[in-house]
Amino acid sequence: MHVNRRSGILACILAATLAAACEKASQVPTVHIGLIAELSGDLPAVGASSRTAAEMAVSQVNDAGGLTIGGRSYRVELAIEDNASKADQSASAAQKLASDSDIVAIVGPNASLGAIPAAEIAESSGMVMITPWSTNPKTTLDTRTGAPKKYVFRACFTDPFEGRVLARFALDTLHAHTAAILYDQSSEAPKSQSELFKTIFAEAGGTIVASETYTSGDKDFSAQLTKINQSAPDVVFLPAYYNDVPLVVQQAKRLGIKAPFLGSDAWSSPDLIKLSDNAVEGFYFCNHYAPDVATPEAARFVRAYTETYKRAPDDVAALTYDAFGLLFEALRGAGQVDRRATRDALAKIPTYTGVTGTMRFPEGSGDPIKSAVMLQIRGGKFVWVTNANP
Amino acid sequence: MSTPKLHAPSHRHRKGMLPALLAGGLAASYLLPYFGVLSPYVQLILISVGVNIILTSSLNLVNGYMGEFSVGHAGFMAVGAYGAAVLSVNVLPYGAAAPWLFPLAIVAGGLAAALLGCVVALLSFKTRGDYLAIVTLAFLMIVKSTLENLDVVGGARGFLGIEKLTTLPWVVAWSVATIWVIRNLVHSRYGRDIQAVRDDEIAANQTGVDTRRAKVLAFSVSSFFAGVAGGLLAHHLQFINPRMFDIAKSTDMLVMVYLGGIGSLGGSILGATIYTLLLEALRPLGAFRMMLMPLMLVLLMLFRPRGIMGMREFSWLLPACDRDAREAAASDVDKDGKA
Amino acid sequence: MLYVLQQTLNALQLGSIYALIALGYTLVYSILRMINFAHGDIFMVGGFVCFAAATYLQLPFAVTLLLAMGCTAILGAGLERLAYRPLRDAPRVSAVITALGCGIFLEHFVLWLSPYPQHVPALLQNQTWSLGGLSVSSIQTAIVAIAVALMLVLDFIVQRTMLGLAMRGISMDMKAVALMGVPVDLVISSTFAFGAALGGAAGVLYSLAYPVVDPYMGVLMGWKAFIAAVLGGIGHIRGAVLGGFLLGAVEILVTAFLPSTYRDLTVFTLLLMLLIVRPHGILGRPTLQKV
Amino acid sequence: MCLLEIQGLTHRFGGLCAVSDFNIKVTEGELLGVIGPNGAGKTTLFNLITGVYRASEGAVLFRGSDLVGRAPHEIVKLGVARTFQNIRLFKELSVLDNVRVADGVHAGYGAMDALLQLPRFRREESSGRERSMQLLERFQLDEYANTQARHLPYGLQRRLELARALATRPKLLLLDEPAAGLNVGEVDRLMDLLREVREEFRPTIILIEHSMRFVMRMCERLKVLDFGTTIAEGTPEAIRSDPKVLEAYLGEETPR
Repeated sequence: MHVNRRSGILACILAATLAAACEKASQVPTVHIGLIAELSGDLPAVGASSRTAAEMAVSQVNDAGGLTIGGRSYRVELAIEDNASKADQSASAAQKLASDSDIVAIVGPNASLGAIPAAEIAESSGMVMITPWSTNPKTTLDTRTGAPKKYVFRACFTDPFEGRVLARFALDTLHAHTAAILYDQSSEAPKSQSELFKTIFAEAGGTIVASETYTSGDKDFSAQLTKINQSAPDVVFLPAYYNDVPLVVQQAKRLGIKAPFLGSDAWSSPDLIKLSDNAVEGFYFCNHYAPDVATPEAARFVRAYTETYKRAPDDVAALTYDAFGLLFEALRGAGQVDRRATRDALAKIPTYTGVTGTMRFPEGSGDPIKSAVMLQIRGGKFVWVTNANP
Repeated sequence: MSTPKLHAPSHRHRKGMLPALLAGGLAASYLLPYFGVLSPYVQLILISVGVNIILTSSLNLVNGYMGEFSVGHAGFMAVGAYGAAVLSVNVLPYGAAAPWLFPLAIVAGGLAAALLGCVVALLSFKTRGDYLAIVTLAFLMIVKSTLENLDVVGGARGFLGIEKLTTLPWVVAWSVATIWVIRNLVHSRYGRDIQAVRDDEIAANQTGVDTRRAKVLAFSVSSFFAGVAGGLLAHHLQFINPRMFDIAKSTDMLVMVYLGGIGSLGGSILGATIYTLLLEALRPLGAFRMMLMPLMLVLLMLFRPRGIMGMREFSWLLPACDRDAREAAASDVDKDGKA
Repeated sequence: MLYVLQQTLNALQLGSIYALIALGYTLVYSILRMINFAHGDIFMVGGFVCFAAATYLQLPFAVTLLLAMGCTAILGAGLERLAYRPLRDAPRVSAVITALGCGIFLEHFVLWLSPYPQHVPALLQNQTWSLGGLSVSSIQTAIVAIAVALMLVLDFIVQRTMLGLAMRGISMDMKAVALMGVPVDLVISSTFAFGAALGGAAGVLYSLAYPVVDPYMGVLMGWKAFIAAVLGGIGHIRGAVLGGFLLGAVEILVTAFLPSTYRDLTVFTLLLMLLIVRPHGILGRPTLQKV
Repeated sequence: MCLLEIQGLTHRFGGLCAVSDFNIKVTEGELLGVIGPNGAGKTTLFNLITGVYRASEGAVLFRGSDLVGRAPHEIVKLGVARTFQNIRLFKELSVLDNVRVADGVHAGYGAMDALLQLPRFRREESSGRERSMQLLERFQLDEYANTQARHLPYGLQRRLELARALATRPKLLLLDEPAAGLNVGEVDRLMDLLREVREEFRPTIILIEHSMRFVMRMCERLKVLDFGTTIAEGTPEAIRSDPKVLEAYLGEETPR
């Protein structure tokens, strides 16, 4: 008897909790969004920035009373998956999220290595995927036919665009006649950017006097830099991720290289200045937005992010934030929590003004039309120099 | 994958366990998704498990049965992946005929890897132990660096446009085939030769073992299947990149081999399955799982230094005649002092 | 000519860091015949200790160096006690895999603390001197000098002290040495501590030259140093030093005179060829197989 | 009939002459003992015959063909088997598989037969297994067939090594200190076993041994080596009283 009574009470409590849970769930409907980030593996900093920005985007929406879709207010829930910066794990993370019918869309992976296999799965499962940071043009294309994928979008511009912007900047603004290039040959974005830079710079009459490479994980660039120094270029193009940049520029300084360096959007971390002990002073790089002449959206984001995480946001954080902004906008426009409707609404967004500028998806393409800015590092700050439109 | 049992119900059932496993696995892998029982996610995980089983059992041939410490397995995998992918994208016409030509592409990738395996085997004649480990490491770096410099296959940007041809039934078929072939090999005179080389190379040679042939055989069969796994992975992810085949990939395989136990195919199956499933199950822990996994590995090694199955084998993985002998011995007093 | 000299200086700096890490591998190997794959990550921990000491405690350079060496020595000896000693009678490869596991654990433990790369403030005032067009920096000089000094100290310990004698004894026959009353466990622990301390020192010197530390920085450095140790003949202290400098020189000179795109290809092909010619490294002697 | 003829065999390690101008003729079915102080070059002699080292000079004619320059496994296939001074078994393999490795020298199937489990493989494999089992029974090791070799007691390990050598079906058997480390009882049993082996398998045997009792009882002919050169040759009785032999042994160890 005693046992029975106790189990009875237990059952009651259980039922009550369940009911309460159900009630709560029915009161506040939830929309689930997946995030695939490089939390471990080669690019932990990318993953960390992406995760923090995603969490901030979601909590901002929830704090503001949730996301209004079709007249109802939804809470946003984030399902975070680590892909260990690996292709196969990205695929299984994407498939895991795609198989979960609650998930309406995914953001990430950031690096193309993971974004390309994940995109294949998103496309075949008919679920929106927005990659914040993958600049490989192939991510949003059907790799066999070359036609654009239906469900895959990105929040950033592509390597060819950036390569062109940087080459033009070197020629037109810096009036460089000779350029040297140093890039990570085992990393895809730097390799693509450097190749485009080379072609465009040479076509416009410039000369590439040195083209040197290194491999991910290298810490010593003295041999390459000594070689570059020998060739006395007007400008050194360094499309490198921001944990390589400080080592390169400091070693360059020590070896007495005087030419200015020109970098890609991967430079865009405020950490860069601290990490490189200000050796980047006077150098230029291409970015998605200019913090000093920021739009109100950007200013608000930078302030909020810095307050929450005690560090300034980098490009991955800004782009992830924009990817979520785009997705929220699409969900609002879709009027229902449905994968297909979200995709259609996303493709139809007229213009979206985010942290990284205004963007619009042209008909049938997942690549946004957005402009780039050129920044200079001056007085320990990123300073706007010029805009570059597509 | 069916769960391995140490003691299957009756003798008659176990005759031809592997063919039964193949037939059952194939039927299940066709039918279950067809009826919607296996979600695409579970299928995908099973595909990774299968690919890892192929990698682990093939690496076990060199590292476990032959007792060398190869860290270059990812290199063979890369050669197989690129070989198969180039063949299926650029040479063989895809479309309607592709499913028929798919095994051809995979085998070709495997053969390319096996060829390089022979080269490494030639180097292993003079170099052994830690020096051979460095040889395999150098080999891996050379393969990776070559692929990065080959713009024909996309260089560092990776090779795209591979048809999705790897399906669960194919993976089941290939993993059972791998286990079957390696099992046949290790329980033949060639396999005993390989193990004799591990235990004492000079004594083996003085007992009539052609040690060079044993090394070439072990390396080529092992790298063949690494290549097969690479080909399957390429046609599964539809995208390959030199970065996928780095030392970290080799390290993963080493962990699976030694986790399961050297010199044991059952161990390799267990090691690959447990590692893959655990990694997947712990994914929500993010970076924390990468602290947990090595910790578990270290604890396991401390308590079972030879891995889960070190030098032991499930009886259903033994050839029929060895199995009978094992049973006869077991029914006597168990003198088998295996740790 | 100037160019060659400049590149030689670069090679010396890189080589001395490789050599210091390689010494850790070779020390442990010489007495236990075991490759301590966690060593690259011990080096990383050294770098992070240096970062913490310089950033939060603002200690002077010498104290930072000693602190980093002390911390990594404790870490090395601790790993030996917890993870390798119980496996001393197990197959050799079990300990190797355990070491691999410990290394991955260390990487991700640090990653958990800080996924972002960290900047190590300048520990020494850098000055670049120009000697007839040749740029020589004070940091470069300090690195090579400290590395060489540490190597000499180690060589002295191994060749001239009782501890070194015990180490050499254990490397020849652990059982016999134990029977002669040498505290084997203690000697092995201190060998691990010495090796790890050298790794930690390498971490600090590394932070001088390359002042950005990240959790994975030990992976590639570790493998390269392991290659250096094997190249010189694993188990030979002077071989490790030679291998480290040689690897640094080959890497730099190949980049200097050949297209850097093919650097890895060339370096590893050279390595393979060297191992074909000398299957036991440069100073290593083939262990005479007694039949 | 002459099975083995060694002519002018010389081997140098660096400057050291381990074996110099060694000559011998061994007739079929004979049991020849080779004795000498430690470091006299006895084991080197075996290593030269079996191809571990390549002789600097001279010829090893085995049934008319020269063994010098041949790979060790080929020499085994031609009919030369050996045991080792310090036992060298395949420690992780089972006792049965130790013998099967040796038996595999004559297995008549190829790699493809094995990989695809063709009938020839099954046939050969089961007959090889059968043969190995019989050999183990002959050596009273059958009850340990599935034990890993490293778990065998020392005496049995010696016996297993002998069985393994015989499994290659040798015409010439080289035994390197078969009685080392055995107690008196075990040595007696070994002697009985060797006699039975000679009866049954009829191999020609060359035997290195330190135990004088063993050599005197077993061998028909002895050859004494010191510093790589032959210092005496003859029947055990003749050797025992040879002053040169006694001199060689003095200071090293006295013949027991």
